[in-house]
Formats: sequence, structure tokens, C-alpha cells
Amino acid sequence: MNTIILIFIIFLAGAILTFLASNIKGLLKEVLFLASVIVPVVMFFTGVKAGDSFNFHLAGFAFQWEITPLGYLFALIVTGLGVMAAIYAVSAMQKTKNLGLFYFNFILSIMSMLGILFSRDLVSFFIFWEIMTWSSYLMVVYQGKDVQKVGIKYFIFSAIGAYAMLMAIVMVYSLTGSMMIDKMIQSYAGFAFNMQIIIPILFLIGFGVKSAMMPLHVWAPGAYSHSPMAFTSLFSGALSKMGIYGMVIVMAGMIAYFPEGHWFRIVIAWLGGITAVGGTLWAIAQDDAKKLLAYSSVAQLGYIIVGVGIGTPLAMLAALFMAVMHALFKGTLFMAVGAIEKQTGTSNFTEVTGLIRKMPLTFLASLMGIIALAGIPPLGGFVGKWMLYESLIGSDHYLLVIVIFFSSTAAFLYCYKFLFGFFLGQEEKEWEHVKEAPVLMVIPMIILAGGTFLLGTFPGLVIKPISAGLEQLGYAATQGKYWEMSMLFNEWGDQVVLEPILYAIIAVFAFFLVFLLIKNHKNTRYVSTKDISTSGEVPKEHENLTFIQNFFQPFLRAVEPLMKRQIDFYYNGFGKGIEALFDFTRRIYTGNGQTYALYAIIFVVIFLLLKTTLFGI
Amino acid sequence: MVGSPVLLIAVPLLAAFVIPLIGMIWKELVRIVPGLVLAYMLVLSVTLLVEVNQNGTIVETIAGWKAPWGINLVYSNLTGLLATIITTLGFLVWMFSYRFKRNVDFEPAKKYFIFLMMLVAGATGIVITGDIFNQFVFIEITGISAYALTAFYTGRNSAEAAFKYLMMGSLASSFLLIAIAIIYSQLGTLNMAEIASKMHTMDPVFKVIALIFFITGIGIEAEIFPLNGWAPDAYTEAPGPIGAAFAGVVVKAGIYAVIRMVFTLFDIPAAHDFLITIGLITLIVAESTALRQEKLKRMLAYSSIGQMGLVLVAFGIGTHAGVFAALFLMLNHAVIKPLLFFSGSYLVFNSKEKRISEVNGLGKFMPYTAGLFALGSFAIVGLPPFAGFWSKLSVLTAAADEGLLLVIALVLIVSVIEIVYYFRVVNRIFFQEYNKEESVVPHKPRFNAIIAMTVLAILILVIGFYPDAVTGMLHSASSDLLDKSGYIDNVLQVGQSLIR
Amino acid sequence: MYKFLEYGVYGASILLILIGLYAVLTKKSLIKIVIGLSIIDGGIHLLLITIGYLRQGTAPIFSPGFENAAAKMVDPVPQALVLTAIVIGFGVTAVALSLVIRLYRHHRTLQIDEIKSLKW
Amino acid sequence: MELFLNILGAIATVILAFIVGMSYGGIVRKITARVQNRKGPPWYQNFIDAYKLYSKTTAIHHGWMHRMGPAFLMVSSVVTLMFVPVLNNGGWFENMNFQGDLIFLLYIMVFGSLGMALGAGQTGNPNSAIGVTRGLSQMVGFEIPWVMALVAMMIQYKTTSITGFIEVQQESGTWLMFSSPFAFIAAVLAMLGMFRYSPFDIVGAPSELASGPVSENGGKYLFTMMSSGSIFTFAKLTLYVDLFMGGANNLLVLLIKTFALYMVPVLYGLVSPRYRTEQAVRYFWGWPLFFGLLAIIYAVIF
Repeated sequence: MNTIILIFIIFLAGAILTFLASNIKGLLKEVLFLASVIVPVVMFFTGVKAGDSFNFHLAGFAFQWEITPLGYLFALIVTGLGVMAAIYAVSAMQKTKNLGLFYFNFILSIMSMLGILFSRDLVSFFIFWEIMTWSSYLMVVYQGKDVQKVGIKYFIFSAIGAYAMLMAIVMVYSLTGSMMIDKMIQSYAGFAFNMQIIIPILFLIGFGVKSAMMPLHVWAPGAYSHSPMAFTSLFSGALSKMGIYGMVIVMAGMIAYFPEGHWFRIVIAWLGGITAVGGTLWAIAQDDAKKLLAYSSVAQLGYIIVGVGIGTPLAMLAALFMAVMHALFKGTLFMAVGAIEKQTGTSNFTEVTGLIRKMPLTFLASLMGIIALAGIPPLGGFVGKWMLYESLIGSDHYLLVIVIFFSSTAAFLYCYKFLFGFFLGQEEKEWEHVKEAPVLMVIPMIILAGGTFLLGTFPGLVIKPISAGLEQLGYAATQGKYWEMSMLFNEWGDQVVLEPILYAIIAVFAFFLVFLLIKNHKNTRYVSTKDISTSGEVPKEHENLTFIQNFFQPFLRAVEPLMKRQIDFYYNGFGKGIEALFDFTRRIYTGNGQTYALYAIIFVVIFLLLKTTLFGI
Repeated sequence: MVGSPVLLIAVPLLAAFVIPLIGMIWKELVRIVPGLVLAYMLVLSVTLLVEVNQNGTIVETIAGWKAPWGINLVYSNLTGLLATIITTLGFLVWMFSYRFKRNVDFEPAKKYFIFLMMLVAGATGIVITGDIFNQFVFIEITGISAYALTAFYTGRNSAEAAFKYLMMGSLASSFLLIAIAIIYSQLGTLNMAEIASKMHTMDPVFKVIALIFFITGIGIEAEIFPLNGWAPDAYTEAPGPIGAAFAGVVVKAGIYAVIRMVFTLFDIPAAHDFLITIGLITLIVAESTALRQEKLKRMLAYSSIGQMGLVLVAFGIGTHAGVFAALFLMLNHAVIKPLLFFSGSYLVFNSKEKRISEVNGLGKFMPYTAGLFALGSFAIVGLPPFAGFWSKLSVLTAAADEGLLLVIALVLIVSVIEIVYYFRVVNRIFFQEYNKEESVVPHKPRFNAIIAMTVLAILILVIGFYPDAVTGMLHSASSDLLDKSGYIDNVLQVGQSLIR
Repeated sequence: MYKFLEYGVYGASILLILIGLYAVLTKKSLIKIVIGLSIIDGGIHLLLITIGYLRQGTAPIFSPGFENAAAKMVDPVPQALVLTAIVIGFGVTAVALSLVIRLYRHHRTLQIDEIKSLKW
Repeated sequence: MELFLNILGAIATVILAFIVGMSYGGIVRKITARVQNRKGPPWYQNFIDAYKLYSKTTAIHHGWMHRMGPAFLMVSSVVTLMFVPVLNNGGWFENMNFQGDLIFLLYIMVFGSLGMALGAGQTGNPNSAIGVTRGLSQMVGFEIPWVMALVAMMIQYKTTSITGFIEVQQESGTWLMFSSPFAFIAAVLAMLGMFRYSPFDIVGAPSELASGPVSENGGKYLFTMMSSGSIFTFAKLTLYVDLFMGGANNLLVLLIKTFALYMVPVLYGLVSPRYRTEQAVRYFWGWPLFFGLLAIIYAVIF
């Protein structure tokens, strides 16, 4: 049996079995859940390689599933993060109700993401896309918070995106008579000019929604923060990357052949830039860690969109590298928030402080994640940012450099807020009982955080699959080896110029740490955070002096004009207008039988009068 | 050979008259016999469909009078498919409504099943008859039993709904009769095949007038906007399973009548565009109205109307792909909407007002029913991998082939609205807290109802995962509809030997 | 004269239909609406029968010795149709009246514009 | 052996930077005092202070982040220094220059203050956190014109490395502050914020915030911070000299140039009152931003 189809069958069967077993006491459901995530992933790593395919016909459409290099790269993100999130979820979701639904949708999400990546025809692409949408939707509403607003908003936007994509798909089908992605890309150059414009736009709307591109991002903060954190790490880390995957295909496969393609590129890149800035500013304003990370995800995806939009080989490389990195560090951070929420019951900065000594491992993972997110060397986030700047400067998008730089500098603000809000500040009696998260939650976090470190030091590990993917996209013809495009990497990719820098950093750090600690280390004692010098007064036990309310108020005051109106406001207004309109139109059905009879008569009379225009007689 | 097509009409009609008599023997027989009859019809229609698939169309003459003089029944791929859908749904409705309400007495049950039998007989008749006046009669039979079933519950507003339905229904029959009169006066025949073969000789003005009256008349049954004012009321006030029967049986028959007129009888090409236009208007108005509904069944009713609009759009495309898509939509709608009505009527079982806001948190107490409702919602809005997706996809591809981009865009925009209102309900059921004061008291579905719903759910999944299970049938049915001369030949060759 | 009468009958049937429509669309009483529906029916029946009418025609019966009479026969089909339609109309009217009784019991009124509990 | 020499060179550079930075600090104190009509401390007062701090025994700490904070700060300044060519043509320290190191510098320069901010955060002193938020906000402000200036330079001279800029200046013989004046103006205006003299000294406002982030630190911690600050000052000044003023061929030239440049923020600070945070941020998004844009336009056109 073909391994590809076997993977999907195991996922599906595993999902159903786990769902059925969810009411049985004991560990059966956990075991089934982990097995149905891990077994196919293991099969994916051992049983398949790029180039494997599986073909069949259904409902008159040819289906082709094939593992392409680009798909393989994204599949690495999905499977890696998926397994980590699954392990995390088992521990994190204990004692929650309706576990079956959670596990079911979790497995289906992973399955559908892999399906999207393996699909070489648009029908199965769309099918998996929609399965992904509804399974993630069920996760968003899973906790029952704000379902009618947040959940519906997520689904409306997803549906708008999916249907825009569906429209493009059927247009392609009518133009080429085939549903194959390859065929679409091949024949794109021959389409009529208006089709050449409309089809990519429709596709980009579809992918832009999933990758939270401005102005289609409004669902993201709510959806990310309302789904269980075990899933959000996957949601933000992997699921949003499906939009990026699609965008990469569209930008490289279609826009590259479009005569006026650079306008597309500029628009997409600027949308990405605006997304990055907007996401960052709103993230700074948040008091809830989930919301903060959600907006930060929007901003990070903005960087990636910029890279994809620019579309030079180096920019693509940067975008794909940042996609991998984002999966790693955002997975870590969402998991950390989940751990904190599980241990303390809240994810609000204003409520919980000073966890550093209670949850040191979580802090360590968060610290790594934040450093990677901020793009500070030596962790992996920097490599991606660096390549992005290089490519932007190299392709003459100077203003975008400023925009991106502004966004990533402002990102330091929320990065600090995240670490400070949870872990630093004064330690309170209220949180004295808090313990480190269960070991199964900590391990995935640490592994993912370690991944950011690994990729920061050895970016070549992931540059190789990325360049294989880029070759598939047709970049090979013009460019040499991809890691040479950027000066960071030598031929092997894994011995980089970064290394001496890294050693220098570590050496200096170690030297001064020793310098600080060496003398009478033993006599230095720890004093609590209550024992501080505030004008000579020592705060009492119940006094919490932590400064966290209105943390960045001065800054927000400075950028106030930029943040006056959220785009959400207009969407809500539009939605309300539509509902009011429909409330009006439904009054057509007056409830009076005579009116209905009158309608019938009017119907007849109108058509009798208009018969010449309507029927040509 | 289990029987001939005429039995599909005769047996249920006979049963309708026999039911009161056998009720005197043993009261439970009143509930059992309809099931047996419907099961027989189901088996018969399926066997006939298989046979038709192999040997070609069956044309049955009644009482020895051959076409074009006598009445004849045409059991082709298309009509057979629709008849099978109708009988299947009839059977499932019976199974579901077997002691739907525990306290229903013998008397009401008797009436209920009599009218159900008549409804199914009438709808089957509409589909398989080959004579327009006969079709009119069947429409009336269906109509009268539908009025009666709508008014089934006393003490509610059901009489009001039934009266509106009746008003519109008799107007419809008047229009139909006028159209029949025009056609008969011009062509001198009532046989569909002969009308079709002579249509080109008819004065175009009369032709168009006749078509308009026909469409108006049948449009009232087929729930075309603005002729569908009765429909939401009737769906809301009729018993739950009857709502399912309306959506799955009556409307399907009405749509069949419309398309038979447009595709076979009348040779007016512009009628296709006309179908697209009214279909789109129906779709948009109905779905936008559904968005703001407060009652569950009313929402389902508007959704049903909208789906019928989409079916008309697909038929209006007029190509093989379009007809295929339309038939696929009809099939899916006949599978999904009854499931929604079945599960929905159990969700609001104990409620007086049947408001959507009352279903909050019911998923916890009746997970199976609620889950099936969710499945139905997922399927009807066209999410893969459920049944509705394939039909939606085929509609869109068919429209794209003809370059109807505006149609595609509108259909997709409306689909978003559809998603919104369905998911609002699903959210309420599963993800909002049960509120003792507002929510309904949960009601456990009966065993037979569970079976009926499960069958539909399995059908949804089967079609969703393996659409090829039905596409072959649908393809032959759509070729059958488009093969006008084949239809004429099939019917008339039986009468060739006589006189002429 | 005959010609005039024949058209006159057509005219009369259409007039009947319009009268019925007028009743259905404007009269508020349920009973009057039902009457209006019946009038429409009557008009249509008249229309149908007129279509089959043949001046100086004979009854559509084949009998020995009159095999060639087919040309002079009145068309029998409309008559059959009208008979059927009358029966149906009768049934519908019966159902309608029973519903009117139910409505009256429920709402204590026969005004159609006051019976609007189902709307929108 | 080469590596050993490199490390030796690096240490020498750091010591040089320490001495120069400390002396500059002392001189600034003196100048400030004279302007304010005081006598002021001697120019070597900073060394005395440093020695005093160094000899103090540390008795308490607030946890590990707190203890590592100064080390983070030091990493930032020392690594920055290592990337900035102190003297033209290599001289006695081959620094770790590479194509694109300017972008690297932008990031490594904030590394320290973030690490330090974490340390300050763990102390639990509200003044520290307030100071940190102000500092970060202000940083977002001045980084924009600064980056605009750099980008303009990158556009104009097609290089992203500091040695590249030095080479450009050596080849053409003119300083870049003359050939791209707008970029220089924007960069200098951004420098005002970078050095945190008045009017941009709200971060560590001594009387209001008890020195902000550095409160709760004493002894060796404060010593490390102080020396880090001195090194960082020197590194930044050298960077500006390298970028805009043609670098320096020997130490004397370097000292003159850096001192001249250093007087800009110092003297500007002496005559200006303190800005509030949002005023500071808005200030940087006013004229400096405008000059930055001008610089980019200038660079694109020429």
C-alpha cells in the first residue's frame, strides 16, 4: 500500500478512534491520540521522500498527491510542531471536558495540513483547506468563550478566503480543463490579461486570510487567543504557514510570469509591511499574553509576507527561513503561556507577576523564544531578519526596510513586556504555591526553544531543504546555490561566519559573569523582591509595587494617531449594516396571505409585460 | 420484476384509503402498514431504476389507452432517480415519525399517515407522469395532503400557515389550469411528449404566456421567490418530519415539473437565463432572510428555499454539467435537509416558541442528535469532506465553464451568509452554556428516529467521501433530461401503431 | 351572433377570473377569499369548456352508423378535465373552509390582516 | 597564535575604550559643572568612582536574572566594539568585520539593554521597570531616523559593512558627512537620543526614578554597568567617526574626532530641558525623520 494514503488513513482512523475512546476512563485516549499523531509522522519521516506520489480519480476529477520539496519543507514544520504540540496537549488538556472533540480536531488539523502540502491538484487542495478551516474553527470555539463573535468572525473570514480561492479554482478549471496545480502554473502565461489579474488576486485573498495579512487579519487575535494554547501553538506556528505556502506558490508560479508582476509584488510586500507594523503596535497595547502573542504572530507573518512578496531568491529564502523559525519560537511561547495559564489560572500580565523562581524552565524557554522573536543574535530569529534586510536592500525596497525595522524595534517593547509581566517584577504571596509546569509540558517547550538555538548557530540545517523547495519553484535557472546568496553561510551551510560571533558573545558573557560572581559568592544572599530601596521604605507584604498597568502608555500616546481606529471597527460596522439590511429585506414576508397572493399576481403581470425583453418574443 | 411504475402511485393511494379500515382491526396497524407500503415502494423504485439503467426508459400506459391519447407514465433515469429519492425520504419520514410524539392518539395518527401516503403518492405521480393534466391532478393531491399535514397540530398557528399555503396553492392550480387550457387550445393534446414534438408549431406569444403561467403555477410549489411566502410558515408549523418531507419530497417534485417544462416541453432558449435570474433572486433573498431568523425551523425553511434557488440556477446553466450539478444539489439537499429537520425538531422538541436562542448548550445533553445537526450544517454549507461540497463544486465548475463569473461570485457570497447562520446555531448548541431558564428541556430521540437520522448521516458521509457512488446515476439522469428527442420517441413510439 | 357569443364566453370566463382575483386580493374576510378562489376556479372551468366547444357539435360518442361523426363531435377532453378540476376545487374548498373554522376558533376573527402571527 | 593575538588585541581595544570612555565621562561632568557655574569634579573623578564601586562587597541579590543583567550589558558594548574598526587599515586589531555587519550591529546594540532590562525587572523595583519602558520607547523613537540614515548610506554606496564605508571615504577623499549631509544630520539627531543626555534623559532621571534601571544595583554590578557604558560610548562614537568622518588613521585623530562628535549631544543637552517620553518619541519622528527621508531621496536620486 502506498505510504502517503496510509498516513492519511491512520490519521483519520486515529481521529475517529480517539473520539470514540474519549469517554473511556484511563489513559487509552491519550495513548491513542499520541499514537495517531506520532505513527503517521514517523511514517512520514521514514517511509516517504520527495517525489513519492499517489493518484486516483473521484467525482470526475483527477487527484494527485505528491511530496514536493517545498511541501516537504512545510511538512517538516507541521509534523515537528505537531508532535511537540501533541505531547504538550496530552498534559495541558488534562481534566478538560469534551476531550474527544479536542483530540479529533487536533489530529484532523495535522492531517489536513499535510494534505494541503501533498496535494498537487486544486480539488484536494481545497478539500484539505476546508477541513483545516473547520477543524481549527472547532478549536477556536472549543472553550466556549465569545463563540458568536470570535468564532464566527474566524469562520466568516476563512470562508471568504476559501471561496475566493474556490472561485479562482473553478476559473482555472474552466480555462485549462484541468485541476492540476502544475498545469495551472504552466498555462498561466497564456491566460487572458484580466484572468491573469483576477486569478492571483483571488488566490491571494484566500491565502492572505490564513496568513493574517492586513486587512484580512482581524480574525487572528481573537482566534489565536481563544483556542486552547496547546492548539494555538500549532495554529500560529503551522496552520498560518499554509497561507504562506500558498502565497509562495502563487507568487513564484504565477506572478513571476505576469507582465506587470512587480506591482503585485509591491502591493503584497507593502501589505506585509503594514501588517508587521500594525500587529506590533497592537501587540504592545495588549495586557493579555495570548492577545499579545496573537498580534505578534500577525506581525511576524507580516515579515514573512514581505519576503514572499518581494520574491527575489534571497527574500524567498528569508521568508521560508523565518517561517520555520516562527513555528519554533511562537510554538514555544504559546506553550509557555499555556503552562502559565494552567498553573496560575490566568494569562493576564496585570494579575500574575514574579514567576521566574517558580517556573524557571518555562522562563528559560520563553527567554529563548523571545530572543529569537526579537531577532537578536545569536538565536535563529536574527538569521531570518538579516536575510530579509539584505534582500530588501538588494532589491531596492528601501522604505520597506525602514518599516520592517521600525516594526522589529518596536517588537522589543512587547517582548520585554511578555517576560517582565509574567516572570519578573515583585513576587507575590498569591502566587507562592505556583509550581513548575508538568514535565510533559516543559519538554516540548525546551525542545522547540533548543531548536531556535540550533538553527541560529547552524542555519544550514534548514537552508538545504529550503533551497530544494526553491529549486522546485524555478529559482534554480538563474541562481547558484542558495546559501551563497547570503554572506552568512559558506558552502556547507552549517559552518557559518556567525560562529566566531557566537563564541565571542559567549566568552564575553562568561567572563563578566564570572567577574561579577567570583568574589564572596557564598556570602551574597538572596533577598526577596520586597526588600528594595524605594525611597528608603520597604513595601509591606500585601503591597504590590510591580509596574505593569499601562506599561507602555507613553509610547502608545506617541503612536496614538496610528492606532485610532482598528480596521475591525469598519468590518463590524459593515456586518451590522448587512444584518440591518437583511432585517429589512425579510419584511418582504409580511405574514399576510393576501400580500403573498399579490406577489404572485405581480410576478405574472411583470413577466407578461416584459415577455418581449425577457424571451425575445 | 417487482411491479410496474403504476404501482408506485396506486399502492400508496390504495393504502391511504385502506388505513382507516385496517385501523379497526388493530390500531397499531395504522402505523405499521404505511411503513410496509413505503418500504415496498422503495424496493420497487430502486429495482425499476436499476432496470431502467440497463434496458432504457419504461413507458407505461394506463388502461390500454396508448400515448398520446391515454395517460402514460414515464420511468426514465431522471424520473426514476427522483422517484427513488421521494420514496426513500417517504420511508425515512415514516420511520422517523413512527410515534414521533408519544402521546399522539390513534385518530391523529391515522390522519397523519393517510396524508403522508397521499403526499408521497402525489409527489411520485408528479415526477413519473407523462401527461400535464395528470401532473396537475397530482400536484393537487400533493397540495391538499400538504395543507392538511401543515394544519396537523391543533392549538398552534398551524391553521394560519395551512391557510396561506392553501391560498397560494389554489392560485397555483388556477395558473396551471390556465396554462393547460392555452396549450390544449393551441396544440390539442395533453401528452408531454406530443406537446414537446408539436411545440414549434405554436404561436410564440401563446407559448410564452403559457410558459409564464406554468412557471408561476409550479413556482409556487417549487418555492420560487416571490411566490414562496407560504413556505416558511408551512415548514415552521408542520410537524418536524413533515418539514423534512416538504423539503425532500414536495419541493423536489415541484422543481422537476419546472425543469420538465423548460427543458422538454418548451423550446424557448431564453427560459434558461430566466431560470438563472429567478434562481439567483430566490437564493439571495432567501438566504439573507434566513440570516436574521429567530426560529430554528423557519431558518431551515429559508435555507431550503435558498437551496432550491441554487438548483434553479444550476438548471438554468443548461449544459450537461449544469444539469448534473443541479441534480446533485437536489440529491444532497434531499439527504441533508431532512437530517437537519429531523435533528432540529428534536432539539426544540420541548419548546413552545422553537426559538434558536433556546438551543444553548444542548450538545451536552443530547450529543448524538446535536452532533448530527452539526454534521448536517457542515454538509449543507458545503464543507468538505461532506456531501454538500461536491454539489457546490460541480455547480461552480458548470457555471465557470459557461463563463458566468457573476453567478459564481454571488453564489459564493451567499454561501458565506449561509455559513454564518448555520454556525451560529451550531455554536449555540455546542459551545454555549446550558441555561436552565432559557434553554429547552432536552428530549431523548426515539430509537426509530435515531435510525432514520443515522441512515441520512451515513448517506452524507458516503457521498462526501465517495461521490462516485452517485455520480454515475446523476450523469445518466442528466443526459436523460437533456435528450429531448429521445424522450419524445420513447413515449410516442408506443402509440405509433395506433391509427396514424 | 354565434361568433359574438363564443367570444363573449371567453370574455365572461376571463371576467370571472378577474372578479375572483379581485376578491382574493382585496377582501379581508377569509370567507370572501375562499369564495374568490372558487370564482377563479369557476372562470377557469368555463374557459376550459369553451376551448372544447364546437358550434353545432354533437356529443362525443361513437355509435354504430356514425363513425364519421368525429369531425362534428365536441372535444371530450376538456369536459373530462373540467369534471376533474371541479372535484379538486371542491376538495380544496372543503379544506379551506375547515381551516377557516379552525382559524376563527383560534383567533376569533376572520380578518386576514389580523392573522399574522407567522411572519418575517 | 593568530587567534591569541586577536584576543590580545581585543582586550587591548576594550581597555582603551574603557579608559577613553571614562575620561570623556569625567570631562563631560566638568564641562557641565562649568556651564552651570560650579567648580565640578576633576576629570578623573569617574575612575575614582569606578574604583570605589569595584572595591565594594556585594551582599545581596534578587535572583539570577538580576545577577546576569550587567553581563548582558557588557556583551553588548564589547561585541559592538569588536565590530567597529577602531583605526583604519586594520591597525593593531583585526576586528570581526563582514559584509552586512551594520545590520548585525543594530541588533547587537539593543541586546545588552534588553538583557539589562531583564535584570532590572527581577529586582521588583518599580522605578527600574518604569525606566526600562521609557528607555525602550525612546529607543523605538531614535532608531528610525538612525536606520533611515544608514539605509540612505547603504543605497548611496552599495555596501552594508563599516569597512566598506571607510574604503569609500578613502577612495574619494571626502568625508561622508559632506557627500551625504542629510544622512549625517539624521544620524546625529538620532545620536542625541542614543547618548541619553538631556533632553532625552528621562530614562534614568536621577531625582525622579532613583536612576531608573540601575537602581537596586551597587558595587560590582554598578561598576560593570558604568564601564560598559563608557565602552559603549566609545564604540558608538567610533562607529560614527568611521561612517561619517572618514575614520581615523591614528589614535590622536580618533580622539579628536570622537571628542568633537561627543560634544554635540553634551552641549545640546546642557541647554535643553527634559522631554517627556512621548515628546521624545515624537521629536524623533519629526525633524530627524524628515531628514532621514531627505537622505533616502537624496541617495536614490544621486
